[in-house]
Amino acid sequence: MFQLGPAEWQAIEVTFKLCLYTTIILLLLATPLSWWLAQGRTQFRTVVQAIVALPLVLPPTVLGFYLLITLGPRGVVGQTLQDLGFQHLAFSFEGILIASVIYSMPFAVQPLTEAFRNLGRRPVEVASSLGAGAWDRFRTVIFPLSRGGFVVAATLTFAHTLGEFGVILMLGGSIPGETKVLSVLIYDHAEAMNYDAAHSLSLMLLIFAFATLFVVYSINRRFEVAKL
Amino acid sequence: MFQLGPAEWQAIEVTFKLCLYTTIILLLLATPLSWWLAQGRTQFRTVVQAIVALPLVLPPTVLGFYLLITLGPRGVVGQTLQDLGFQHLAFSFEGILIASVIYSMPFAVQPLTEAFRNLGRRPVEVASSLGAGAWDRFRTVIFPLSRGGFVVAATLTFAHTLGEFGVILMLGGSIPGETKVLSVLIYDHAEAMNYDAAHSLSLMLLIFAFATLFVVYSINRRFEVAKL
Amino acid sequence: MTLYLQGHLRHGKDFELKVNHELPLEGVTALFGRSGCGKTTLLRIIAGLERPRGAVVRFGGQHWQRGRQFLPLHKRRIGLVFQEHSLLPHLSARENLLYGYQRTPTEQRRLHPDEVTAMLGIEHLLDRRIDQLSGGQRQRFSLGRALLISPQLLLLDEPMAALDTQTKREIMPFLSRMAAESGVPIIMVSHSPDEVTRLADRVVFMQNGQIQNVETLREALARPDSPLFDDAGAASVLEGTLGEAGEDNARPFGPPEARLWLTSSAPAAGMDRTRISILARDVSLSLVDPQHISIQNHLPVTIERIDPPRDNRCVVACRTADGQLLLAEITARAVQQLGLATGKQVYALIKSVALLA
Amino acid sequence: MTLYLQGHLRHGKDFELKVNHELPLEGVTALFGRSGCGKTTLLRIIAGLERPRGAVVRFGGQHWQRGRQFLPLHKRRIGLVFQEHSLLPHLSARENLLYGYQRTPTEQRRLHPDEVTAMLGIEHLLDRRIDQLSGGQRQRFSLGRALLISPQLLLLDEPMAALDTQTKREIMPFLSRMAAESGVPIIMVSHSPDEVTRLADRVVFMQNGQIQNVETLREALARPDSPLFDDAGAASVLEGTLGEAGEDNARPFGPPEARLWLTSSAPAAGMDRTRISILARDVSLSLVDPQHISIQNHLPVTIERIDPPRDNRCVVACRTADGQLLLAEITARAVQQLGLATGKQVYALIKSVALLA
Amino acid sequence: GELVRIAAASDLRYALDDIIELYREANPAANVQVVYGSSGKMTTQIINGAPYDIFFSADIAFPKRLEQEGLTATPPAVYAIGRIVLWSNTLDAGSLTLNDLTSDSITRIAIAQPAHAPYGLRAREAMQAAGVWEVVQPKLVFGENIAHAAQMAASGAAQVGVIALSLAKFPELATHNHYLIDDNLHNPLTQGYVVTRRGGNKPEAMHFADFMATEQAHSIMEQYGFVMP
Ligand SMILES: Nc1ncnc2c1ncn2[C@@H]1O[C@H](COP(=O)(O)OP(=O)(O)OP(=O)(O)O)[C@@H](O)[C@H]1O
Ligand SMILES: Nc1ncnc2c1ncn2[C@@H]1O[C@H](COP(=O)(O)OP(=O)(O)OP(=O)(O)O)[C@@H](O)[C@H]1O
Ligand code: MOO
Ligand SMILES: [Mg+2]
Ligand SMILES: [Mg+2]
Repeated sequence: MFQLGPAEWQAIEVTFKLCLYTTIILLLLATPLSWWLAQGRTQFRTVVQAIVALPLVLPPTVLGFYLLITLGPRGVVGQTLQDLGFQHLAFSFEGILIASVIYSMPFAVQPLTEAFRNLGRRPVEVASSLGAGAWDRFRTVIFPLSRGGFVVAATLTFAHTLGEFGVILMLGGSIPGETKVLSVLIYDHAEAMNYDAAHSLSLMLLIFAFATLFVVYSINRRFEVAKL
Repeated sequence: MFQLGPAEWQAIEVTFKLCLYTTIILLLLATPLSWWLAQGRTQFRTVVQAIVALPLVLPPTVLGFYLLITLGPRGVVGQTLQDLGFQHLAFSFEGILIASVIYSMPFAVQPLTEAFRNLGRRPVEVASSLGAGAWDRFRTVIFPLSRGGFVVAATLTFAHTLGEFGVILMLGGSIPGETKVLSVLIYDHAEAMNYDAAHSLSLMLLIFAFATLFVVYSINRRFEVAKL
Repeated sequence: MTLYLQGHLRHGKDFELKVNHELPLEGVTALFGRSGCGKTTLLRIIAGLERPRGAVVRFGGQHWQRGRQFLPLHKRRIGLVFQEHSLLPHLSARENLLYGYQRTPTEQRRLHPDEVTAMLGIEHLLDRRIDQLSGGQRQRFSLGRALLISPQLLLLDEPMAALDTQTKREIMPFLSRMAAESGVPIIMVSHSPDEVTRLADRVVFMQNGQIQNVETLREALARPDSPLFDDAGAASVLEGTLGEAGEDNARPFGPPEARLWLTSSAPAAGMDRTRISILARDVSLSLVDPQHISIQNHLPVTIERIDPPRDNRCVVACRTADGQLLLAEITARAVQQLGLATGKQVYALIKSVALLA
Repeated sequence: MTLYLQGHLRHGKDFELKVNHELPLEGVTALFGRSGCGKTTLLRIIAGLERPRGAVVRFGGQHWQRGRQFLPLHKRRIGLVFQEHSLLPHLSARENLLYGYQRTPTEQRRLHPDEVTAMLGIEHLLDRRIDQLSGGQRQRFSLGRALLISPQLLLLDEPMAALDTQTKREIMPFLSRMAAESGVPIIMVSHSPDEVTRLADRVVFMQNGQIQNVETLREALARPDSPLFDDAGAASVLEGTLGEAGEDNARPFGPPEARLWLTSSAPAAGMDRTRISILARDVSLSLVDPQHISIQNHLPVTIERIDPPRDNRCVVACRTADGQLLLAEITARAVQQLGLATGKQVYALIKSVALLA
Repeated sequence: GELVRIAAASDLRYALDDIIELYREANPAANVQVVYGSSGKMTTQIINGAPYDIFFSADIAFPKRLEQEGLTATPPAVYAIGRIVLWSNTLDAGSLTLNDLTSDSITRIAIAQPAHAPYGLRAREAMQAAGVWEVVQPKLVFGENIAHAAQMAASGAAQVGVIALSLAKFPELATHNHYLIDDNLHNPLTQGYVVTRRGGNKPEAMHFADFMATEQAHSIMEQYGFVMP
């Protein structure tokens, strides 16, 4: 049986950090955005909604390529950063984190928007009448009532980032300990016909993902909202 | 300005067919599956739900690699097919279609399950009491009431397939007119430093996707369901 | 036509519904009982929305549920009005109204949208989205929608709870007529004694998940302790022929020896037998036939029974000259002062204005 | 304490609500009007759930809305019961009940869960999920939840529509007391004349989005054409002192020259002034003081006004010996036969059992 | 020592691994990492700031491009000449020739994408020169880089692959025969390398580049079928 070496552990750590941070950042960003999107159906909102969905459409390698061009030392963002005395973002963990956030944006925004739209105004009105302020209402009413949407958003985002490959390959360049994530490592093993390692890592990934999803869905199930 | 040549048109056609078929097949498969998943929260359903989400987790190239092994002439599926006198599925449109369906499965199933779960039993009971049979109820009540979920499922599936790269690269072999899709073509152009072509195609893709999404969301908005 | 119901069903650990009854169905059956006693649950079993194992539901000669056999709701032709607002949110008010109508074969249609909307006063609301309707308007659409499938049985769960008295008044005769003329039985949950008295032919009293008893309206009203009543107390129902109005607009009711005079809002003449209900508390008794008094109706009656006083009031059952039972509710003090006793001949004074058509 | 409301709001093209009223708030104010007249909308404006531009809402001395100034609902301390079921579906029955209570500062809490659940009869239901409650049970939780924030104003939109008479009877005195003792004004939408008569101190009549008029309960009851009534018709409210029960359990009410005898369910003695309401149709008139009749209460009165007949019935306004107004509803035929006219001295016969406490 | 990052074309996958192992033995303090990919992608990445110190390309055109961009510390230098072979998992490639590729029994042939992988480009040239291109073209499947093409053939999904000799010599693939394509049929696979501007500041990077020119390294390269300049 294949043994996890330091390269694998490094990749696991990078991957886990990347998925976790991406999910957290995306939920924080997507929640207000989705809320706003769900509040109405003006032309402008529809435009924003369509734009938010665009990262889905570009092939990940192409998205990675454009991000590379933008975040690298010759791109608008990268150059500006360098002029300010910072590092450009290509081939860095920060870079692939930004890429992951953009790349998985639709997976967080769309389910949340849909969940918020399904809420209706009544629960919020009820909570207001019972003395709950805005944040309290969000925490105790909006969030639990759209928890299904949050679970979908979080699992799709996490899993999508876990399986992210093209973007990271282009923008990250598989630098061990920094941008070399599990997906790249597995691919590398497979291409090197190092099948033992590829199979083992894939299996591990599947088992881990299955266990996580199973736990998440089981917990979600215990908080089922009553439907009349 | 870059002119679309026959290679581009071929890729556009293959891509469009692939996205369309994948979306249709997935909606047909995911609807009953999601309905079943939404009906309860038994342990078994939770397991199935977690399994359905797994294709998300594997890096697409890895997924493509395993599919290649499975669908190819030496794999279980490919060999069986050959024994039955058919072609194996590696490097064929049918192969990447199957791959796309598997790959995008979670994007169809999760939003639909969530939408169905949100329905509650009342609308179905009402429709029954008004003389609507099962199929009639689905068509006139369940479907329109979960239309938001269907829109999310369809757009995520379509777009995700549009942007699919790794799986197709591995399993498809970029055969022009058969398995060479836009994402692979754009990647090839970019790698060949044929930037003009890459930029133009990406831009086209973005504009097309934006227009489609805008239209879909606008239509969806016109069918907004009343919330009390 | 009867409805045979047998089965039992548990909700959680506190509630158990247990029935084994054959209910006569003609006309309007009121389901009456305290909050949480199982009325909605009973209707759901009849509709097939709850399917307790081993239950039997037979409507007329047709088994809707027995053993493995189960006719799904959409084939039962039941007009169902749910207790809570249940318009389909993706449809307009009109589409909701017509949803069932469109699914009713033309030859089965007895009611049509025009008459129903007119009766319910919702013609001007048809193009609204359902979130643009008030609570009572929504309730009327739910009722109209159920009526328009021209059902063979109507199950109404507090269908008029959100309606004002006037609107109810417009709807109730329609339901009455529907039950009487088209022969569509109605089972209706109602907490309003007024509604029950006006509409019901029969009352099913429920308590703790069981059917306590099934009584005709007349029996139910005659019981002084009937749960139907709040303060109105017992009432009697008299049957008789209603004559034409004279010059002072009073219309004779009943045979000459037990003649009453009705004035207002009396139903159209020409009906053979008319039913009137008289609250016991609207009936006074007098030893002599009093003169110079505004009470117009004085009937000679014989006291048949004097119930023991409850709360210092006695219900006195009297037999009229045409043999019907008339209840009077008077104070125990009056019983004593007037020396009333079984068999005594007295005059029952009924304020003509107290007669309900 | 008053509530000043000014503003207007359009719903679609058919409905416009327009108000400019200063409502007295002490006690219970009933909002009465036909379905769709704007009652719910009015409550929503008061609560701040609708925010029409330019509207002014002033509660006592505090401006809740004026120009840019707008106090959001959660700071208004309003106990709100929505017309339709509105329990939060992700919370248990108990959590729903306590949601607002937990957000009420301890020093502002006047009511506590134990008393409220006992009063509403929902103690045994606390651990349920809300889809395990019956319609009436849900309504009681909604009411309890609103009460438990110890509000400074209660807005109740048909809070008892799904409740049986008995349950209502248990709740109404509680609300009455709350309004009277804790000084929490209540504005309540109700379609039930019984509820209004029992609870309200004041009735706001609405029609087509406008406040038609605001009357005290007594004024509202005295109008023969009051929309409050279905068949009960007009009523009068008399005030007087209620004495101790004698040996036959009858209790004297009012001064000797206008003495009535009450029996059942009379309020506890010792109250200085008691209010009773007498339906006009429960009052008969007689030229002489009749003997040998079960009607116990005969008051000498003077006819002050005879309204023109409506539907062949006349309301006759009489002045009692202690100067209060008593309405009698009798047939036009009786008016004619007895030769009744203004100024005439007659006897009003009131069935003692007809007195409402 | 300081970390040296190497970007290398996919045909070097096994040869360079062996060389690095050797280098590490000789320099235990050395800290060398290598990333493989198609030469085109590596070039794009270096242009956009990739932190690679040395770039071993499959074709010298790419390092020259970097030199034009001013991103190099040393002039592009040839380090080996590559060869292409026919390789198959299912057939005896040793007895195949380019002309056999037209046979109906061969339905799928894997090559690297000629658009950006030099090995793919040379494969196409060879088939064109052999006059089989027109017939063979519809049977082609394209790998993203030459290692990917080799993998397609190794999976059996493509019966034949036109791959780098260096890959065919990898023990796992070497269990099958291969047919060496005549190098007159295509332009030479002149493989060039550069030390990038970034690597120019690192003595360790220069040290490794020097190591590539040693006998030891050459012998490994030759083992893998590379022709030394
Ligand atoms: N969004 C809307 N668009 C158009 N009309 C509306 C809208 N909301 C309410 N209405 C109309 O406004 C009127 C007032 O509604 P409201 O809910 O205040 O009535 P209500 O007096 O509470 O009636 P009910 O007793 O039936 O509950 C109704 O006629 C209703 O149809
Ligand atoms: N899922 C459930 N689990 C436990 N108890 C339930 C469930 N559903 C209903 N009940 C209980 O069953 C009883 C009967 O409910 P039902 O809805 O039939 O009452 P109801 O007579 O219609 O009352 P109401 O007049 O208040 O509508 C109630 O006491 C209710 O609390
Ligand atoms: O090694 Mo390459 O650049 O894939 O031909
Ligand atoms: Mg009920
Ligand atoms: Mg309302």
